[in-house]
Amino acid sequence: MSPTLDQIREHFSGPGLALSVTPTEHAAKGYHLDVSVAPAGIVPAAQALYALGFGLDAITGVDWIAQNEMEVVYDYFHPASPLRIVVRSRAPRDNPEFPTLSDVFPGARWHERETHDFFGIRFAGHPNLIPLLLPEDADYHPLRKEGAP
Amino acid sequence: MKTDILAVPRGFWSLLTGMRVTLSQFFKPIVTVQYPRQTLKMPPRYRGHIELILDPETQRSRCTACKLCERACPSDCILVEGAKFEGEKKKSVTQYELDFTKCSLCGACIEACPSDAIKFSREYNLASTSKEGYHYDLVKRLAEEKERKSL
Amino acid sequence: MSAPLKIEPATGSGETFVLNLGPQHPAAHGVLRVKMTMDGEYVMRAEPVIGYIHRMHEKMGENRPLAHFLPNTGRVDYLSALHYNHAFVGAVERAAKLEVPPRAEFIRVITSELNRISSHLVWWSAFLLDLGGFTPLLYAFDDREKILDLLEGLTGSRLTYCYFRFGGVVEDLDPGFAERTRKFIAEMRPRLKMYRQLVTDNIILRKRLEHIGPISPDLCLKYGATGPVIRGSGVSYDVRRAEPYSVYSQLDFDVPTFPESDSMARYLVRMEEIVQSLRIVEQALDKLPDGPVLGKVPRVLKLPPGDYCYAVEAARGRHMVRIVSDGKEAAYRLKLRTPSFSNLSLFEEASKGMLLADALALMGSLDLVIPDIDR
Amino acid sequence: MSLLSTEPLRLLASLLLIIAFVGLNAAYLVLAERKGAGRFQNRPGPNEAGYGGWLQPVADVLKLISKQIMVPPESDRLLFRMAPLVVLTPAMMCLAVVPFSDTLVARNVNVGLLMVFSFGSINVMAILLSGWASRNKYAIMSAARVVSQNVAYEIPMLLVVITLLMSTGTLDLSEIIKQQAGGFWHWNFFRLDVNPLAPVTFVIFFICMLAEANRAPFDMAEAESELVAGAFTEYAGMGFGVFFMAEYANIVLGCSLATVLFFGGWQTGLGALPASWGAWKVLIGLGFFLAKMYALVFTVIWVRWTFPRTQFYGLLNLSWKILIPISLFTLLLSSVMIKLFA
Repeated sequence: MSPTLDQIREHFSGPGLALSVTPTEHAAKGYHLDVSVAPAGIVPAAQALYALGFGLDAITGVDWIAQNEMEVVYDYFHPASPLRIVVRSRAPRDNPEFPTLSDVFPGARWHERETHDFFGIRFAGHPNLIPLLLPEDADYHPLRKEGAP
Repeated sequence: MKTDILAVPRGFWSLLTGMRVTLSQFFKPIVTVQYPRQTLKMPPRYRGHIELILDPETQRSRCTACKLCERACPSDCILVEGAKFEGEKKKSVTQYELDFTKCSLCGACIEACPSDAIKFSREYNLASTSKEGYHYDLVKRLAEEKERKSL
Repeated sequence: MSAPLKIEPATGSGETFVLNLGPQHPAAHGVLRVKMTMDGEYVMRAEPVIGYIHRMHEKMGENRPLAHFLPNTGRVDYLSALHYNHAFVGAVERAAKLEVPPRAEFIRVITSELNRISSHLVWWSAFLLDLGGFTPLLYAFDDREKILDLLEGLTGSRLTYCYFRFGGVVEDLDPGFAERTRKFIAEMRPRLKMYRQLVTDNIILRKRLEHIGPISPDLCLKYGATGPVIRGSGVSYDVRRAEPYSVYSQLDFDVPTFPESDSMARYLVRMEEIVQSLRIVEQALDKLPDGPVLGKVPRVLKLPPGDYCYAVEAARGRHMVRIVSDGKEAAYRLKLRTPSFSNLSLFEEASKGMLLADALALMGSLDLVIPDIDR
Repeated sequence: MSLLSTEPLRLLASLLLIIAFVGLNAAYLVLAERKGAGRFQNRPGPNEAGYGGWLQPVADVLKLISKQIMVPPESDRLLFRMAPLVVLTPAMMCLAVVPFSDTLVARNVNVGLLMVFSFGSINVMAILLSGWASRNKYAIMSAARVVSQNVAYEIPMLLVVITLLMSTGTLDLSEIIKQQAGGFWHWNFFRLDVNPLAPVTFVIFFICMLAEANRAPFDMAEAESELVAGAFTEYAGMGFGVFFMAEYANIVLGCSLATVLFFGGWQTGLGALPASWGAWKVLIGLGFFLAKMYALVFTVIWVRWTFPRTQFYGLLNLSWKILIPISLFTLLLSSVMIKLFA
């Protein structure tokens, strides 16, 4: 019942789903498949993976100030198979906007609030996007690269 | 229904075994140490704050003030100053300040020291009423240690 | 609070009142605040408010060279510090492709498993303290003291260890460590039998925990709960088996799972894990090869650009360190995926409509360490 | 004349003795509990104040007295101050009826047992009072719990006592003890001819006594992990001290009642003592009574340091679904046995 790597690969190699699908060596990178999708493709990817039995592990924000882009990396794990899937997506740095996953994975609410705290990335449709770890009235985003204190 | 009836005696029996266990502990010896009156010996690798080693032959510290430990410290707690006295090849340490309030006892300084001049001390009751009480001057402590040894 | 908080209308009948559990409260282990909207004794909505001990470890990882972040790893989850050392060190070794001598790997497994046992003992005593039993705490800390003495003799510290280095460990085993550890294992097994008689089989505890706080496997997937929480729901997901790291593939131990998915199942999983960890330490001591304990490491460590992850099975669940490197000396981005964060995130949904005492039993069974949540 | 000259003085002296007994007991039972808890947990318990810690109660009392009693602002002042008194007085008055020895009883009322139970139920009102008066969410929740808990455990206790009364036939405590004279097999605990389940009735009585005093597995009122300090959260200093004294007075009362009803009060259980000893008999009786009582108090401490707290519903289920049916059954069984054989 646990899905196989190529089953996921040919799912993502469908038309218009993913920008690039690169299988990686777990011993070298720590995950088996690295899929990068457009911001719009995040929710369908999550729904597909959830249907296959994957769980959301973590959401990581990365601030690529050189390329003037904000990146968000979604980690998925599967309870029955050792597969680790990484779905990443980029958005322009001055208006970082990603759709929220909280309808598919309620656990994403906290991860997204935290990424919003640290990077200022807005997640459209998030029910309660207020600071999670920073004080309630925090308007600074510590992990942005432009020399935030 | 039958399991409910049996559950009561079995449950009561589990209570009794629990009480038997605590009663058996009641007569066991005390395992705690009356701290201020009795103290425990720290193992050799115990990590107290760092201190300079007194080199037995030269009766001086082996530190050559190369500041490698200062650079290796993640929380910049070490301040080293040295001076080159004439008649000697290498510099010797004149001031060695350790700010123990920020030290996280990771041992990076000891590993970085080329002439292994510092080691962890085995002191643990370091009470003080002010933050300055935790700024240790290791050169002065070394001098005191030398006096104590010479007595 | 300036920001308007959206509280859904209470589903209960009568009017509700908001009860603040924490941040200074005997049941919240550490500075965790839970805003409970209560209807009498029933919890309508328990919203954890976190961030009271947030130290921004991830920013510290970015503005200092890699080696300087090592002491931080022990402070993220101080109860399983060695697991967190292992994750960070493993991520750097995986990125820089450093060679770790086999003896060092075995020492890492031995010390990590001892750390897991000491963490489970702290969980067990704090959990029973929550349920009103005071004595088990003293017995558990008596046993834990033996582990701390073992690790103090070896590493020099008792709680926040900084013993692992890139490419191995700081120092080899101190003389007599193996014998003392075997003696400890021999003494621990009868103590575990005593714990079972005193607490596990106790009818009062059974009534307190059985059918309380059910967490379905699907809920675990939705919230990313791992470790004893997901294994208590019948899913045998253990990072040591799913993504074998270090030398766990050479050791045989089984992953305890209990399908009942209630607080009692999570309790039994952790008690069984102590037994398994004892087995692992015993095998690792038998198979301990000779040789160096620290591999060759370049003086200035620069990681090739890229995104590297390394996951370990910490005491509370899956801990992953992600290092995104751009080739410079410091990590460009350091992500710490901590298990308690996800385990707590399901508390709001899992505790709806429960009694206050049961909601606390559920929170105790999640085994939370607050700095692990806030980072 | 005799009523005027000796009786009031004697009554006053015995009441003072009882108050001293309760006060001293409360102080030194706290020490015994902490020492006992220590020994159960392989640690010494308080041993700094005085040799072996015997001055610890003095230190505790001095600390409690020196603390300022704060009355929370919007609380009900009168009720807040009255609650500690209301909780202590019933315990003391009940002890007035308990016969410590052959002649050592403050006022031997011939409906002693009835008086004990009627005063016993005031204890619940006091905790409800303190919970309500301190206007604190935790306190109100704990007060609500205490009321339902005490109601749930009053019934099995009374049923068990009724079973006992059928065989003793009198409410007078001294009379009950006199019936249990002779060898220890005459004690009601061993009187299987009248009530074959006598040990079971004792266990039920003991459990209900624990629940009445809010002790050990049933300490719902002061469930630290949930309700901080329950109904006494807002009390500081001597206010809290009095609640503490009341708790231990209730334990002493419960244990002495259990000794009187089940273990023959001041009877020595070794047959009648020779008359020649005279005054010594009173002291020996007192010694035996205290020994039995403190054995039961030790069990109360032992139970507290062994078990976790029951869940509130578990507590009520235990009473309504298990204790009451069993006590009803023993009542029936005992009445049948008395009808047929006695």
